This record gives sequence, structure tokens and C-alpha cells, in this order.
Amino acid sequence: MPDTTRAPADREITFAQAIREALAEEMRRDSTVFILGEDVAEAGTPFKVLAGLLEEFGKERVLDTPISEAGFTGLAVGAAMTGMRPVVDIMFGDFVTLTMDQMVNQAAKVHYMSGGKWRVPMVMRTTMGATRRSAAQHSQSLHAWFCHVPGLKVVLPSTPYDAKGLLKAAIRDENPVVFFEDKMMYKLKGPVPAEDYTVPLGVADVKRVGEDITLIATSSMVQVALGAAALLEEIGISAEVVDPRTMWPLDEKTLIDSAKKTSRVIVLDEGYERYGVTAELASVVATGAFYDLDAPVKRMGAMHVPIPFSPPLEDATVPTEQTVFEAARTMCGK
Amino acid sequence: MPDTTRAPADREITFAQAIREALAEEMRRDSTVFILGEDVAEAGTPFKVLAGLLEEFGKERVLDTPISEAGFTGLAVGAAMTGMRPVVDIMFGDFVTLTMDQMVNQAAKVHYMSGGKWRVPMVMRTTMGATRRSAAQHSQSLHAWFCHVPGLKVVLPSTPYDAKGLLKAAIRDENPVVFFEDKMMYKLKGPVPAEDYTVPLGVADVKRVGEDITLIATSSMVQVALGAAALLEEIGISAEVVDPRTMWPLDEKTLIDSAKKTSRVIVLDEGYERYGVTAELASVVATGAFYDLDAPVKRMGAMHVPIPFSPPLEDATVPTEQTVFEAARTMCGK
Amino acid sequence: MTTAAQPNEISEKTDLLLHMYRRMVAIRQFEAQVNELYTRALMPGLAHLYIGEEAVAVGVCEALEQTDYITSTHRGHGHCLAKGASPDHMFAELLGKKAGYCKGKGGSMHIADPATGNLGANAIVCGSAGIATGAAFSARSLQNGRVAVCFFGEGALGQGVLYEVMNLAQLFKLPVIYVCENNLYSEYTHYSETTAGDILARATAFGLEAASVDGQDVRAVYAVAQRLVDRARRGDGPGFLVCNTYRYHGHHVGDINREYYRPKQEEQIWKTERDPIANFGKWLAEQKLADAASLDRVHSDLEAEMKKAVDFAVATPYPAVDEVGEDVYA
Amino acid sequence: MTTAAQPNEISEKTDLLLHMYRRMVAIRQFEAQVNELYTRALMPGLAHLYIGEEAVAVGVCEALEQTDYITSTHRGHGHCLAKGASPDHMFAELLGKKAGYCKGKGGSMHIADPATGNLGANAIVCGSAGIATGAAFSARSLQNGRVAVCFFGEGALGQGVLYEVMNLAQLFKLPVIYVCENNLYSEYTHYSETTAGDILARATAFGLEAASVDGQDVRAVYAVAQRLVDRARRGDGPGFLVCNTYRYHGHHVGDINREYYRPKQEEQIWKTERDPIANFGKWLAEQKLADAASLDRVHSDLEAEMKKAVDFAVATPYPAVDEVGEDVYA
Ligand SMILES: Cc1ncc(C[n+]2csc(CCOP(=O)(O)OP(=O)(O)O)c2C)c(N)n1
Ligand SMILES: Cc1ncc(C[n+]2csc(CCOP(=O)(O)OP(=O)(O)O)c2C)c(N)n1
Ligand SMILES: [Mg+2]
Ligand SMILES: [Mg+2]
Repeated sequence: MPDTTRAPADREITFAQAIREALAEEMRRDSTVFILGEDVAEAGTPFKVLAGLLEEFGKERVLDTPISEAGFTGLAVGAAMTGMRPVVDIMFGDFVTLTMDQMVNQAAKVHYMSGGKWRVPMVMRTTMGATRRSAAQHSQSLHAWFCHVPGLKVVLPSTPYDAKGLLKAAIRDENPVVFFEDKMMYKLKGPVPAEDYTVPLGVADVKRVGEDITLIATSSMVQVALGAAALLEEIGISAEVVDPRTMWPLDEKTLIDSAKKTSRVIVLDEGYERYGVTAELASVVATGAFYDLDAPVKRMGAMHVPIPFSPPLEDATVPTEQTVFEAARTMCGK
Repeated sequence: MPDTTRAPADREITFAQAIREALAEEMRRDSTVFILGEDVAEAGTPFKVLAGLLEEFGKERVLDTPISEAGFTGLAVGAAMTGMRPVVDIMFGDFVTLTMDQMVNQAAKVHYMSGGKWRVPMVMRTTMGATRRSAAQHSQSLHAWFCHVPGLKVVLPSTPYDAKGLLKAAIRDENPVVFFEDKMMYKLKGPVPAEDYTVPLGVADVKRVGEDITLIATSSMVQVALGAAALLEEIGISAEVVDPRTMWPLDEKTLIDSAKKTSRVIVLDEGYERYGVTAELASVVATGAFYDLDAPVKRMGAMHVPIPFSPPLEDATVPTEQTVFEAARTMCGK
Repeated sequence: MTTAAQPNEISEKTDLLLHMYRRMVAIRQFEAQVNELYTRALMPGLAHLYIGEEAVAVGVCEALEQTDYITSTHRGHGHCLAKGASPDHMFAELLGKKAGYCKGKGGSMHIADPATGNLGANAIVCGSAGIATGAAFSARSLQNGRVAVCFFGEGALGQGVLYEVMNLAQLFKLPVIYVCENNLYSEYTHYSETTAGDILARATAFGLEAASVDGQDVRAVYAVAQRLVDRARRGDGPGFLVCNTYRYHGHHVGDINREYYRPKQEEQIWKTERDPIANFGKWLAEQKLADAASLDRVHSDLEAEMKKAVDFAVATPYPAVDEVGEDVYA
Repeated sequence: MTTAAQPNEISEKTDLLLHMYRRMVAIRQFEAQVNELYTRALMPGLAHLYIGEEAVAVGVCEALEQTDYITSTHRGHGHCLAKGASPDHMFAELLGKKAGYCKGKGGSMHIADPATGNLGANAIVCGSAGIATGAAFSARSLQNGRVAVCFFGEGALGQGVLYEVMNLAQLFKLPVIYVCENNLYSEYTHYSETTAGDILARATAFGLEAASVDGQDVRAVYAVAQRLVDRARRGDGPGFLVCNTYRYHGHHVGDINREYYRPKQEEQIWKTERDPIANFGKWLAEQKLADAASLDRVHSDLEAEMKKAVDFAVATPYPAVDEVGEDVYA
């Protein structure tokens, strides 16, 4: 069975609940934490992830904004510099396009440009992931852009346990952190302890131990990888599933060690394959495990097309348990 | 001597002149081509690249805009859909942050989302490159973001010859093309024929033939690679310099063939090394030439820091002839 | 679409008036079928219904030529139909079928149709403001006499790019009309919570000719739209039109329990007292331009037509999977 | 900076007036040295001089407490000095030295100083509008009574994010003042070519309290700034202040031949007839608040002080190369 939790837990909650709990706990702990975004208050976001927070924390700390992604992200940067800890909600990851100047030219650089004098402890939570029939402007996974930017940290949780622990760590972090949640995982259940815990940024997690092939996967692709690993087990292939959990800081060592052990690697990420996260991870592994690899690192990401609306087309754009299974089987020569 | 031109030419012009000629020729050829941007008219841009175009084409075709990068880029998208061929000028590549929604959610997707019915034949020209003492918000090379986006083409010329031919091809292309000019190259001279020619998008160019090591380089890094190659020659190492010229479409074959021939590869790009262009190119080569490589592909890009103002610090952030020379020498075991 | 009517002749133009009535009913019947498709779980994803707002799209689009441009929104079916698209290919698009306007690649939020000047719906709030402005720019450059209309919800007033392009449009004197459909809500939030100051003043501050109108009165919308369109077409610059309206359904088809953000009573008042179709029908009858029976027939005819269009869409095939890679580049 | 003065006591506040005079001269002398450093090729990169606009920064910053916040622009030396920064560390920053306010990492366009509430200059036009608004947000949340001022050139009126944050500020009633320095040009383009409509109306449309003032008259700037600041501090919401002013030099130190975009004569008129320092000095003398000799001494004293500060900056070392990797993450 995949080991999806770092600690024994006697209860299961959904990914969405894990996010909500992390926010609620941090808001209780620290009065400077607040939430800002479109339809976050009464509605609790269209995904209902924040339901109930308004009731507990009031509208001074759970603020509905106009549809002004650049404006309220910029507001968050300034608030973070001056004593608050904003958690900005960008409903669909596709809308981060509108926040790039605030995140990249402002948030990411303030600390460095000021010679370390100002800090920007903020979190931007946003979503990623296709297959919701939402078409090209509501289905992208654009996290690679932020990974490319020094000064930002980038988190992609894959389980309720990680989501909660990483979000709490992100809120406590002194830097701007971009936190990506796959929309398709909100209902995923998993064990989460009731006690306070954090998952440190920069530590990968081996979600499943295996010997024959390494599947390095991010976000919902971890679930796909685990599914593929179960299929592979049936034909006698033992797959290790490694989840970097944070794209930056990146725990290269855990990735490379697994690659060295198994000698075969597939990298899975739901962002576009080209010039995306799979390229970086594949390159890190190809370099770090150069003398141990039996085959080229294989990359599997989204097809190089805007995400189509039509269901049969959309389904063809992202890796699935089946396509990962096939790729791994081929790589293992079975 | 490096072979920096594809055709004999009896005259040398600068990179800036090559850009200007390309624009002027295409504007003469096609009355729907026009230029839009900040201070492009009387001033001819702060880099004076467009000097003289207003005089020839008038203010209906060379238009100064307010400081509204998103707005006028969006305007260009609509104009391109309805019969014009806009060439948008984004003064510093750092300001593309403000255009991401227009370029990524609109320009890149219109053709696909409309099932091929609308087209967006536009060019965005912008700049890249550090070491001008312009600090963190005026020194970035953010082309990797666009490379990651299906529907866009991305061009990075490295010589006056390529600049002219690629820009003409970009203007004639039926798709949105992002065209990056390294600010430090505007004064670079090179042979450029007076006759009409284009350089097709998607064809790499071997800028220098060599046997021992391949330097895959983009934009100004091609010049750095050529300089390093000259130094390497002095110690008996024969370096091949390959310039992909367009990041998308990407001519993988030329890159891989060179890697197979020399067995050693360094990839050079002035964008941030992490999650950037070097990752994609290194990964393509590591996969395509897997059985031929003697060493891991080495990547050299900008350091993972916002570009500092202080000259000694800034100079340390980008690859130089000397650092490339050292890396190549080490790789070749000399 | 028609060009014949002059503002002062409107009341005489029975044909035009009945045509507008038909169009409004067409939109309502179309949307009823969309809701039905959703309820029957036949439609992938979601859709945002235009029911209640029909007079806006119809009033504005009747003031346009076929060759004029529009850009539309996530709530775009009404604009699309008002500009002349045919329901069967629209339904096919909503179902992701190959026969759809965008070969199934766009879906509800991205229907586009060059034949009727529809530059496309847009799922980015305010995402098409630049595009509409650019279409007006090319109309000016190519001197083809066209005008562009940018439809957007009042939620888009929050987006800075709107002010950028209004400034550009006024500086370049572009023939573009920004039509703000104020239906009081953006998703689940009342516009008063997200909109400071005065909406019209936001446009006049940039020098635009601005007006507001009862968006439930198609004749009023048509008249003021025509004034702004004529002005723009003459080269007198951009216009801005606020249409005060209301959406009867939820933000999207899945938004059923709405009481936490808007009272049922409010919905009831709009539906019973201010319905654009019922009131227009009453007026037509009062004016003796149509009798009750013929108006009823419009409804039943269009219901039948829409059902047929749905049947077509349901029956027509999906694109082949390998078409996924086509149309990325032209 | 002072808090003692009440609006109606200004004319009696000789100390304050002389202090403002000194500050304005300090800015002018500072900038003269910057130009000198550029001419002597001692300064890396470029700088944008504030000469001619001194009354704006000084008039506004005198209305603030030290703990209040400002955000600044690419033309930021004046704001920085007016808020109380010391010239030696500023020059050091301009030269990329370790002793600079940002350890040399920021340079001219990014000087920041928490001790004086300076959130930083910004090289993105309108880049700090969000930051200033956010600082006002935290002031409101933390109830620390602070106010934030966002300085920006009239060129920033082109950027949509300004309207987004004005809307937010008004909705949340934030204590922020947006100060538009209209010096007639953005780079090489006259503002009338890029600014449609009416500037003040762009702010009042969002409900902000707006005013415009002669930016060459420090007393006038101070008075109206104080009114807006007091209002904001009381919780009455954001303000918007247009200061009409002029930059004497080019867009940056390298912009020497300017006739193609602005006439020499125009420059001449502003310099001779509307100089904020000369006119203020004349007024002080007329009012018998200072004699000519003491005012002259202010200039020579500050010139000497600035030269000393430059000497410090020139002599002090660069950061060690390995510091390049520090301060990326906190
Ligand atoms: C840039 C962006 N931000 C947020 C959204 C999510 N969203 C979709 S519709 C909508 C509300 C739009 O309200 P309005 O503009 O008034 O149009 P209406 O739905 O009322 O017709 C929001 C916030 C989006 N699609 N795009
Ligand atoms: C987003 C962005 N676009 C363009 C520029 C280039 N630029 C730097 S200063 C400037 C003009 C600014 O004019 P204004 O705001 O009036 O300030 P001023 O220089 O007159 O003080 C421009 C266009 C920039 N720095 N940032
Ligand atoms: Mg609305
Ligand atoms: Mg200016």
C-alpha cells in the first residue's frame, strides 16, 4: 500500500478540508493572517474550500474583492511588507497571468532589492489541473513560470496530509510562496492527524517504495503514479513514487537517490511538458544519476495544445494511469 | 572563423539596424503591418532601434501608446484577428509580466479555441539581457515562460543576419510570435545582404563547426559561446556552437546530431537556469543523444537571484566567455 | 440585424420590433434547453445562462451590421444568437461536438463565429476588452466602416485593463462601444460590494460618451445603442453603455441555492415585474402590432426549433481524438 | 517631518518653512551631484533626476509622520530624502556599494529604508500602487494610525492596476493618498498624447477625495497634502492629489538633446518663472522669515554636505562577490 502520510492519524479528511483546517489553525494562531480574493467570504470560493471561515473570522479577515487579480495581489504584497500575512486566493490558476507583475517584479524581488530589509511573507493559493471540461482558459497548470523566478517558493501538495502541513509551513514562511491545488483533488480523502504539524518546504517524499523504476510526480500526478504503480505491480514491476512536494526549494537528493537505485525514471507533471517542470526535474536527474541510468529519463506532461473543451480531446491531453503504466512497462522492457 | 551568416553579403550593419530594416521592409511590403508601443514614434524607443520609421510611415503606422502594456497588447490581438499585422514593442522584457493574460490566455489560444477560425498574426518584440546596471526589474530574460505556452512561437536571434531574417519571417507568420532582442547586442555588427530574405522559424544554425564539444547557445550567449570557442581552440579543444534560433518551433534534430557527434554538451541561455530554457534543451539532448554522451549535459544560465544592481555582483550572475571556457575545459578533461 | 431603422422611426418599424421579440424568445428558449441538457447530464462542464438579460444583447446587436464585430463573455449565448449564430452549431459546441462552431474545442465559453462578426466569448473576466478595441482599431485603419461592441458584466469593472483600453480608444478615437451588463452580481457577490464610486463616471473620466439604460427595455437599449454606434461609426469616438439588468438563474447552471447571496423575493420581482419579453409582448399587443396568439406562437415555434437543434447536436459525433493536435498553429 | 503644525498655523511656523526650504535645496544639491557622478562616469547605469519637482516630495512628506509609509518611483531620490533618508547611504547605493541602503543590490531605482517608512522606489511604472495600498491596509488592520503615500508620475495613469487599487482602497476605506506628479512628460512623450479625459475625474469616479495643486508651491502642496492625510488618518478614506510640476533635466541623466520632444523655451519658462526653490526663497525674504544671506548659506552648506556624502560613497567598498547569493530568501 502507498504510504501517503508521515504520521499515524486516526481520521480521514478531504484535501479541501485539509486546506481549510490549515487556514483556520493559522488564523487562530496568528491574528495577522488574513484571506483576500474573489468570492472567498460568503461563498467560500466556487470550490467551497473556504466555507465557514467567514463565520469564524469575520469579514475583516476574510475579504471579498472586486475582480482585480493584479490589484489585490499587489495589496497583499504591501500588507505583507508591513506586518500582515496575507493569503491571496486566485480562483483559477489561469488567472495568475494577471498577477505576474505583482508576484515577479514586486513580491519576489522586494527582499533582495532592499538588501534584505523588507520581507514579503505572503501566500498565493491557486488551482491547477484539467479534465473538468472548463476549456482552455480554466484548465492550465502554470506553476513552471513561478518555479523559474528567484525569490519565490512553489508548493504542489498531492495528499490531504501534505496539503495541510505544507500550507501551514507556507503561511509561516517569511517569503512569498505560491501554493497550487489541483481542482480534481479537492475531494480526495486521506489520513490527517488532528494535532498541529507542518511539512517543511524543500523535503521530497517517497510516496511508495519500489525497485525497478522511479516515477517522480507532482500534485495530482502523484495519484496517477500511485495508480500506475499498482497496475505495474500486477505485471511484476516494482515502481517507486517520489513526490518533490515543493518545486522550489527542490530536494534534488531524494530524486537522484531514487533514480540511482532504480536506474529508470519517468517524470510526471500536469503542466505543459515543453519548457516546464518535467524538463527541470528530468535534467536534474539525468545529470545527478548520469552513470546509473539505463534509459533516458522520460517526461510526461500536458500535450502542447491549449486545453480543448471536448471531453474526448481533453482526456487525451494529460497523462493517465494507463499511459503511465504503458510508458513504464516499455521502459522496463516488459 | 565562425560562420555567422547564411549568405554572402557585402555589407555589415548592426543588430539594431537589422531590426529596423526588417520592419521597414515588411511595412513597405504590407500596409497592414504597424508598430505600437511606448515612445516608439518620435523617440524611436529608448534604444533608438526604430529611429526613422515614423518619418517614413507616419503616425498612423508607428503609434505611441500610454504606459499600458496589457491594454495595447490586447488591442494588438484584436487588430491581428481582424486584418492587421501588429508589431508590439515592449520596451523591457521585464514588462511582459503585464502582458501575460493578453498573450497567453488570448493571443495564444484564439486560433485553437475558435476551432481554427480566427488567427492572430502578431509579433511582440521585446528585450532581454542583464549587465546594463539596470537592476532587478530591467534585466530579466523571461522567454522561458512563453516557450511553455502552446500557440506561441518564440524567437531569439543572435546575429544581425538572423535578426533581420527571423523578424521578417515572424511578421509574415500567421501566429503570435514573441521576439526577444538582447539589449547588449544592438550594436553588434555583422554581414547582412541587402536583398529580401527570411530565415524560417524552426531551423537551428550551426554557428561554428567543431568536434570535441557542443555549445548550444541562445541569443547573446551565442556570442559568448563563440568567444569561448576561440579560447578553447587555443588549448586544442574544437567546440561546435549550435544556435536553435527559435525556441518554438524547436529544431531538435540539429541539436541532437551535434551532441551525438561531439558527445559533450553545454547549454547556455541568459534566462534563469532553474526551470528555464536550459532545462528543456538539456533534457532534449540528454534523451536524444543518451547513448552517445560521455558526460552529463551541463547547463549554464543566470544565477537564481534577482539581478543585482552592483556591478561586481551583476557580473557574477551570467555566464561569460571565461566561465564557459572553464566549464568546457573541465568537461573535456583538459 | 438590420440597418434600415432610424431612431425616430422605431415605433413604426413593426418588422424590426417583431424580429427583436423573436430573437429575445430565441435566446430564452435556447437557454432553457441548455439548462435541460445540464439537468439531464448531457452537457460537459457548466454554462452561464443569459435568461433575463435578453433585451440587452438583442437591443445592442440590432443596432449593428452583420459585418460589425462583437466580443462576448462567459455568459455569451445571448450575444452569439443576437448577432445571428445558428442554434444547432451552438448546441453542438456546447456538447463538444465536431459540428460545433469551434469543432468542440471551445465550448460554451468560447463560441466564435467570423461569419457573424463574433470575435468570441471569453472566460477571462474583461478578457476581450483589448480584442474589441483592437477590432475597432483595424476598422479605423482599414477604413471599412465597422464598429466593435465589447460586452462585459459589471464584474469586469474591477479589471484595470478596461481603463487602459478605454484610454487608448479615446486617444485613437476608435469605433468601439463598451457595453456593461450590470446584472447586479458577479458570481456570488453584489456589485455594490465591489464597485466604488460611480460606474458612468468611470467612463466619462476617460472622455467616452457614456449612457445608462433600462436593460429590460429592448426598445430603449436599441435606441441608445444606435446613437452610440452611429457616433462611433462617424468617427466621433468610443462609447460606453450601462444596461441595468438581471440574471434569473444562478451564476451558472449548477448554482441552485442562491439565498445566501440574493433574496428569492428580489428574483421574484424582476421576473414578474420587469421581464423584458413579457413586458415587450404586452407593449406590442397594446400597440396592436401583434396579437397574443401570434406572440404565443413565437414561443412554441422557437421551443420546437431549439429542441430540433438540440437533437442535431446530441446526435452529431465528437471530433476524432487525433484532432486534438490540430489548430494549435495556423 | 513634523507633526506640530496645524493647517491654519502654517504661516507662523517659521521653523517648518525653513526646514522645507532646506529639504528642497538638499534634494537639488543631491541631484546635482548625481548628474556630476554620471558625467564623471563614476555611476553605473542611469538615474532620473528630481530637479524642478522638489516642492512635491517635500510638501507631501512634511505632512507625514516618520512612521507613515511612502512608495516611490524610478525618479525617487527626492521622495527618499524628503522622507528623511541620509545622502551618504543613498549615494553609496547609487554606486552599488555595500554601505548603500540596499547593500548595493537595489541601485537608484530601488532605494528602500524601513527606518523612514520608505517601502521602496520602483522601476515598474505604477509598480508600487499595490504596495502602498497594502501598507494602508495593514495600517487599518493593525490600527497603528499610519498613512501610506503612493508617489507616481502621470505616466502611471496609463496602468490599469492604478484603477484596481483605487477601487479597493475606496471600498476598504484605506488611509492611502495617491500623489500624481504631473511633470508633463513620460519619457519622451507629452502627457496630452497619452491621457484622455480628465485626470481628477479618474479618481473621483472611484469615489476618492481628489484635488490638484501647483506642485511648484511647497506651501500649497503641504496644505492640501495635510488635509488629505488627516482625512485618511481619521478613517475617511483614500485621497488623490495631482501636483502640477516639471522636471528640468532629461528623462534620465543621459537624455541630453531634448528639443525633438520638448522646446527649450518651455524649459526656460519653468526654470526662471516657476522655480519652487527660488520663488519660495523670495517669499521667505518678503515675509522677513529669512534674509538672502542665510538662504544662500543653505545652498552652500548643503552643497558641501552632498560633496562629503559623495566622497564617502566613492571611497566605501563594493560588496564581496559572494554576497550576490544572499538576501534572495528571508
Ligand atoms: C480574470 C478572471 N477572474 C475571475 C474569474 C471567475 N469568474 C467568472 S465569471 C465571474 C463573475 C463575473 O461577473 P460579471 O462580470 O458581473 O458577469 P456576470 O456573470 O454577472 O454576467 C468571475 C469572478 C474569471 N473568469 N476571470
Ligand atoms: C511598466 C513599465 N513600462 C514602461 C517603463 C519604461 N519607463 C520608465 S519611466 C517611463 C516614463 C514614466 O513617466 P511618468 O510616470 O510620467 O514619470 P516621470 O518619469 O515623468 O517622473 C517609462 C515609460 C517602465 N519602467 N515600466
Ligand atoms: Mg454581473
Ligand atoms: Mg511624467
